[in-house]
Amino acid sequence: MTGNVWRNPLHVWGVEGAEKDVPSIPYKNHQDVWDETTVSKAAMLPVGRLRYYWKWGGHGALTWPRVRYWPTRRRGLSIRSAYNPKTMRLEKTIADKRPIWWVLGLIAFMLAPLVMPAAYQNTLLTAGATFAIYAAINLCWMLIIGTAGIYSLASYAVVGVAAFGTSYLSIHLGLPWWALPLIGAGIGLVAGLIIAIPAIRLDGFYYALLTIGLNELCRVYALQSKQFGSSTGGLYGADTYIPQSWDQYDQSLLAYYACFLVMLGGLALYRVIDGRRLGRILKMAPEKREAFAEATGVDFRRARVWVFVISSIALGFIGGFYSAHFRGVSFSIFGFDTVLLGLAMLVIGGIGRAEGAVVGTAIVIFLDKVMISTGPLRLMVIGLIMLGVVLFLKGGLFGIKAQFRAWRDKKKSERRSMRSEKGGEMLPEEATETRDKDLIYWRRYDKMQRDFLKTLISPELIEEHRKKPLGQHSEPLERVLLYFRRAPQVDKYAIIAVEPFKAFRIVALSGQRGVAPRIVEDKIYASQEEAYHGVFLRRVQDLLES
Amino acid sequence: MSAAAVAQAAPAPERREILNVKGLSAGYGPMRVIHDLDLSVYAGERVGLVGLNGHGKSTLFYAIAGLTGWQRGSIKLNGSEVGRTRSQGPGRYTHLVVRQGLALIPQGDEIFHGLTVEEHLDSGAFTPKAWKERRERKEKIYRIFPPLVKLMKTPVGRLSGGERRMVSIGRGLMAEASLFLVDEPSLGLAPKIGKGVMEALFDVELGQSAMIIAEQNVALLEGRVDRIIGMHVGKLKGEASASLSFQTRREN
Amino acid sequence: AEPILLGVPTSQTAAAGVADDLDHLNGTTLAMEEINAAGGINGRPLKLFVTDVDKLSPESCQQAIAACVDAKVHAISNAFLFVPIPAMDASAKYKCPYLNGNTQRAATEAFRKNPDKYSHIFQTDPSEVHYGYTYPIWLKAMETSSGWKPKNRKVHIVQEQVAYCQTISRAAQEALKKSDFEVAKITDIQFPVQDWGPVIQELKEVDAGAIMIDHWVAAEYAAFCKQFQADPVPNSLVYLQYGPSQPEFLTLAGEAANGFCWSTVLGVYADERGNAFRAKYKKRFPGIMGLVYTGNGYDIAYYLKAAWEAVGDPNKFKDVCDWIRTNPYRGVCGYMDMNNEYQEAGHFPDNGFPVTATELEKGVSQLYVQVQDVEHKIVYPYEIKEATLKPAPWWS
Amino acid sequence: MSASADAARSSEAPLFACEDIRLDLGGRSILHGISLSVRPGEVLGVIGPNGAGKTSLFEVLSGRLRPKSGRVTFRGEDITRLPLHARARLGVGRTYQTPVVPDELTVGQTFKAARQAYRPYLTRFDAEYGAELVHLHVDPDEPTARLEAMNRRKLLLACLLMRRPPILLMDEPAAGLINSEVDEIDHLIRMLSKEMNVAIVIVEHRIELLETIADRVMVMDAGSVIASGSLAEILEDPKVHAAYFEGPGDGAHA
Amino acid sequence: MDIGFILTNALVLACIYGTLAIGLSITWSSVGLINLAYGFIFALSGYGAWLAAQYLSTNGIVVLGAGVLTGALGGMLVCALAFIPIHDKPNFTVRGLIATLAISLIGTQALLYVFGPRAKNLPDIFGFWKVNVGGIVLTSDKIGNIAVSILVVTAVLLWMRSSRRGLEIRAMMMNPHAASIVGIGVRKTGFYVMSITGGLAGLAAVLLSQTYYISPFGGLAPMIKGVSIALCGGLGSVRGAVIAAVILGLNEALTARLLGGQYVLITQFLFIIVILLIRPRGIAGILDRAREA
Ligand SMILES: Nc1ncnc2c1ncn2[C@@H]1O[C@H](COP(=O)(O)OP(=O)(O)OP(=O)(O)O)[C@@H](O)[C@H]1O
Ligand SMILES: Nc1ncnc2c1ncn2[C@@H]1O[C@H](COP(=O)(O)OP(=O)(O)OP(=O)(O)O)[C@@H](O)[C@H]1O
Ligand SMILES: [Mg+2]
Ligand SMILES: [Mg+2]
Repeated sequence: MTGNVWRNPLHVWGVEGAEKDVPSIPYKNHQDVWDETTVSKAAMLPVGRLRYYWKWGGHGALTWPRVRYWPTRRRGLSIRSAYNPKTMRLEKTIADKRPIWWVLGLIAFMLAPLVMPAAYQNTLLTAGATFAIYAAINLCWMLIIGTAGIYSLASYAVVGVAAFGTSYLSIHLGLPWWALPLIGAGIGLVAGLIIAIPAIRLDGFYYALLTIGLNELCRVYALQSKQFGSSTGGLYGADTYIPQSWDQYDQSLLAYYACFLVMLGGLALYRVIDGRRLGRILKMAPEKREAFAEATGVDFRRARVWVFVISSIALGFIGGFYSAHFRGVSFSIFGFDTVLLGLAMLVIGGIGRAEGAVVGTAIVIFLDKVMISTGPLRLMVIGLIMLGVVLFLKGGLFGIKAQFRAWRDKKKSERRSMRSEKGGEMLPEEATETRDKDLIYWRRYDKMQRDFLKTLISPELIEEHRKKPLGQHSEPLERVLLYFRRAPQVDKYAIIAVEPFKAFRIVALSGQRGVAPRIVEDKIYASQEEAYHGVFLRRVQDLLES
Repeated sequence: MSAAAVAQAAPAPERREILNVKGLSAGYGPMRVIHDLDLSVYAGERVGLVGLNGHGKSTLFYAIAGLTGWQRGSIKLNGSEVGRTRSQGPGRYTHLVVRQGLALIPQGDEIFHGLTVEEHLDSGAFTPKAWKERRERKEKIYRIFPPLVKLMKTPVGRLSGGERRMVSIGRGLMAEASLFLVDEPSLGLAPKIGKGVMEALFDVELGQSAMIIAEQNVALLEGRVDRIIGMHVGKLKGEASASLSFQTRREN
Repeated sequence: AEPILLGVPTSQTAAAGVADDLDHLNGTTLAMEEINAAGGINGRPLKLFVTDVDKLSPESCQQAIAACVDAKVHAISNAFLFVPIPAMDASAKYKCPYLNGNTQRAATEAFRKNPDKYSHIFQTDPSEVHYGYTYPIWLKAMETSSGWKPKNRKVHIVQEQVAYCQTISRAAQEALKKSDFEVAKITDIQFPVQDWGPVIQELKEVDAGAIMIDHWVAAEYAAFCKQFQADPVPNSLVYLQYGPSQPEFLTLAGEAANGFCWSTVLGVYADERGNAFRAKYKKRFPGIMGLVYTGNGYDIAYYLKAAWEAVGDPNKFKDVCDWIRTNPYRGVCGYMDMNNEYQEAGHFPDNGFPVTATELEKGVSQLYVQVQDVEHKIVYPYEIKEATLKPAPWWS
Repeated sequence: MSASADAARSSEAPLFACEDIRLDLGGRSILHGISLSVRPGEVLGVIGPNGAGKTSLFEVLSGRLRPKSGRVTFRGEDITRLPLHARARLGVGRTYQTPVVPDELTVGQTFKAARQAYRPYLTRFDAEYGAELVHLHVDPDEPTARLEAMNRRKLLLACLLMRRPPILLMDEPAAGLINSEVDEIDHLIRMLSKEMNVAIVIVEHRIELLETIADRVMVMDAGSVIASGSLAEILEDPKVHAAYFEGPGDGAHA
Repeated sequence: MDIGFILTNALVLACIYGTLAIGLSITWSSVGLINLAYGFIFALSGYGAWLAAQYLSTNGIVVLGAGVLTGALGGMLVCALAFIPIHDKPNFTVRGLIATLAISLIGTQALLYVFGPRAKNLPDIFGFWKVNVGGIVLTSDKIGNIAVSILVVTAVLLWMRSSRRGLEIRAMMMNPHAASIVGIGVRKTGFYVMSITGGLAGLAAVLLSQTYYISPFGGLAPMIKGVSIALCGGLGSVRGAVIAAVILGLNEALTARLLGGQYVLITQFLFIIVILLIRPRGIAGILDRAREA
């Protein structure tokens, strides 16, 4: 404790009440306080995340070629350039690398027949074709479940209806194969309208049940109708695009690539709907939480009908293609397990993303169709994957990355915040994230200053201020007041005269132009001095609490 | 000396410690909201907890009930430890804490929207004793909140914001608890009802239990509670600063 | 020596046909073990390639065949598929002999229309239409020589909705028109039948002398038997079609099954050969034995063995198929002669519709069975009968 | 009765009005003949005890509930049968008591979706204008689910304001906000009504907010209007006092 | 006479359906799970009862008890796998749906593997006798079914309405957070709810063993029926489920009588669709959306 003596400069002029030496209230040396508070208790740990991925340097004035794909207004890759806040260098980053993976994956799928082992050629080609058809179906379905957020389970029913319809027409009217998808699309349009209308009224599981009901209706009807239920457990004999004269391998290859094209179509449709206006307004108005969208003027019912109609046309197209591919269709497409297995594909991959639909389908079809000789084991594996995905993953397989990052960040920050004391200094992660690095040091300095000033506050000091709010004070009080004066505008206290010279109140400034100050307490002070002291007390209180 | 000891011991059971919090820190994810907080509440006490928005009043209540993201430190309710150090996922042990005698009247809309008002009140009576006397208890609640009588058979999900608030407070008061935590009872209520609610809370006979009322508005508590504790950025205000800001009467 | 591969698509996981396929696989396994124990085929052992299949799903049927093709099997032996055409298509280029017990006219019809494409497909049993075609003949036989006194000449058909039952019902109606029985009423039902009460009520109202329950699920037949016994139509001859052949029927229905009749177009005879097979099978696979696809699997394997031994090289698919087409084979389920325009086994007894055989030893006989004292007894054709028709409990 | 007096007082035609709104919900009669009207640039406060039917009235005014009888008019046209989104397109903006956001989008996507909600599609600059009006400064890549209460409210306001609606219906905009944020709302409402001539109907329990901004206040109790006029007049009305301010205990003690 | 027949028939069906749906409805109303493993539990408890009949005793009570017990165990298994780990995670309903689907996929295959594909039957628990009521013959199992179902459903309804546990069960799904605040242990309640509904499935399996014999896939049809009825009655409302069961039973009896058995499924699903279109929340649908107030 230093017992300084404050020499009052006013004494020289003989100001009334200004003693020569004011014995100061004893206080600790600031250097000691400084040393005490800067002795770090918490371990210093490296903060922030290392950049794992490659960054190109900035491109300066050169414009990065940004091709747009006609007819969309999309670019190949969205490339951002930004300053790395750590190195302060300009860097280019690919914001979204998915297009690269997509292209690689599709090329791999396209080239796969070249490298298929001969011993599995047939199986793999057949399974590949089945996969591509189902992936296309699931993509269209994902538009409804993922983008519009409506649990419709009637997608396979639309495919089935279109397939039955086109097979029937092809068998009885001899329609050529290329007409089947087109007619299927027409049937799909009608089916889509039928399932879209209840979607306006129903939601959630009730709509799901309704669609399951429609599904069962189709199944039961087809099963017992003499036209559709005839003989072979389905309707067979439609025209096919596969020339009968070709040999087995060529046929399989053609089927493989034809189905691949259908899947590409599905992907294109998904991108066009999901990434554009319709998808955005649908995502803005998910089921049961439409309030926001409604208030901004979105007609979400219309949007839902649209997405149903569009995806049903596509599903109908695929249904027509399906009958041209398998030469017909059986009732199993309306089956309860078909639908549920389809749903499982979507969930495994991750609802709401195209890659989820495709990869989920790939996994299930691979297990179910390629590993067919393993018997019951494969279904158990499918079950275990499904179970694992839903138990541990939030957004399917493709949510793993985000989920892992979220989990890691959460744990990290929990640990950090359990450890560190937030006394005004920036927390490490806050420090890495903030843009204005000056602030870190300002806040650190400020905290140290406050730590010091807190040691100065004592009843004597308050008493001193109460006696004489204005004028010359002892050193510790002066230090405290200086600090208060430098406080920022926001929430700074001020005094307003309710009635000049008679009644004063304390207000807090808003720190913003045009925004009125706010009254902080009901108390009315009779004199300006009292009010000054009131403000002082408030500030001291805030200081002690910080 | 022994007589003195007896005299000392005699009032001691009356000043039984209901809640004893030591070194409690709690927060949500990266945010630490409560910092090393100590607090004791004794039987028969009605404590006011004041503090500005977002300074951790609700979080303190949630931490006592085990509903925060993570927490650390010791919480003794009726002498038994209910605090858990690890972050277990919110709410996993709340019912156990509640069964030890905690009634939490939360700030938000924590209601069962499909149950009727009456069933809702029933659901608050979680001990067998309270369940048996639920009829009388309900009568009492209806006396506190007359508007609820008409709504007895209405699902709570259809009520207006303020009505829900009443139901939720009523539910808390149905319990036979030793510690009532009431979070901002007058929030969202019209002044008339809000006042009524406060009256009701002050009228509850505490007996061997205690009550903490969190409130932003000191004026509403002034003079009606045994103690007022200030809360500022996750810490209870020290005695010094508390006495600076409130001229609190200590009546013991 | 390098083994000869026999592909056996077997339903192991799906909801339909697992029991039948297990029978088929067991029969095939038994034959394989016997063949290999006896030194194989031309010194080459026989090996099974088993793959799962879901009989109801076209994708799965194709996939199973594709797996067989990839395994380079020398022949495919299959119990039955509900959607045979995609499977037939999938094997149409590979063209290994494909022997099955589909019992489906629609499939053999496809062969008839396109004999080149499906030349390798053999249906080793008669088609389901014969259930219907032969039904009046059986009724007549029961009336004339087994002591059944019809109280009237009415026939009441109860039909399920699947294609199989529908085809049978249509065939029966067609045949009944030519007989001196008449169809009094057709009642439609649909799987799952929660309660047979209304059906029995209707049966009683019509009160026909002969009742045909055209369904396919053994368990539901058992439920029917129980309810019918509780509240029967007096003096009617009740015929249950194929379902009761499944082994669980007797365990499920127990006593209640007594007196009901049923039939199968494919079944292990109770003659010397059949009995020997039954004994061997029961030794190898203890428990209740199925009497239909066990024998079929066994027969197909031996049939193929004969063909391979005759041709020499199992890789010459065309030769093997031609041999099979021209050389009939007598197995435990009868005499399989598939050299006809449907390439299916001929049906005995002769009912005037294609494809039938006039002699027992020239075709696969339909076996009419009555449950007597909780046991299946063949009561018709008389050539291979085990017992005579006994009065059912509800006959007075 | 008092509504007609209001109407007489205002010479210009009301921008937005409702007449004799009656509403039944779940077998209970919730609103009994409510009428109100606002002129451009006017701020009408609505207060009333809990369950008085303020939110229900808003639901009717904004079109989420269909009244049993009564008319809602906007610029003289009957819009009673229009759903909320159609009214929004006409220019009736509304906010909710709970701060709702589309929780699967980012802020930027939300703006984009709102811009393209209906024709004419707005430009990026309109969105910026809306955000600037309400002082919403957040990263466009921020998921809306992570916004705090104030910014959630601002997001909806920004999405509404970029279409420059002539009228705003605000349901307890200050519920759950801290004082400085309330000040911001206060400021915003003043600016909208006084500078941009937006009519505002606002439900609020905080009298101090209404005190500063409301031109007129309407008091509701049990589904009907019990008083209307300037706040000062209202506060003196004994009926209002009985319904809104006096605790049940006070009556008993007195 | 005909009317009487239709009515008794409808009653029988309503009892069957009611027994099937009630477990599903309670599961939904309390733990918020559409239990697609219900069919698996149904089959599993059938096998449990069958094993008891094989190795313990063919006494009706023992068999019934074994079935109910296995069902309860099955329910607890499903709870442990599909409820406990995810009930407080986002997207619980869909994830729970898929998890139960997976359990049913694995479980059914396991049953198929262990017990083989052939259907099994249980001894007659109510003996074998019949009564003739005005020309309508009712067998012992039907009468037993009706009696037990009505008894159980009434007991469950009363219990749900008047006991604290019943209240807990109803409260839990509506707001698990608030439930824990009023002292309802979500996990514990989950366990006993699932074991009770599993037990109900077991009861149904044993009672209906004369209609749905015990087979690995034998639970699928009852489950579809049960789910449709539970949803049609309004998820979470036991009373709604009972009403839906009665309506659908009546519909089935009438259709079978007037139109023909092949139209039963068609009219049934048309009926459900129409009901849902008229009352989007099912017959007695509770309000499952809080208003924005
Ligand atoms: N579930 C949560 N997740 C993350 N942060 C939260 C959560 N709940 C509260 N917080 C944060 O914790 C801090 C303290 O909030 P708390 O609700 O405890 O304050 P309070 O004193 O009760 O304020 P109020 O007067 O608004 O009720 C706030 O900054 C708030 O944003
Ligand atoms: N769907 C409904 N069914 C039955 N009653 C309802 C329904 N919706 C609202 N109510 C009733 O209408 C009355 C008015 O509710 P409203 O939400 O409009 O009140 P409020 O004035 O907004 O109250 P607060 O200030 O508490 O939000 C309440 O008594 C409420 O119970
Ligand atoms: Mg709070
Ligand atoms: Mg409201």
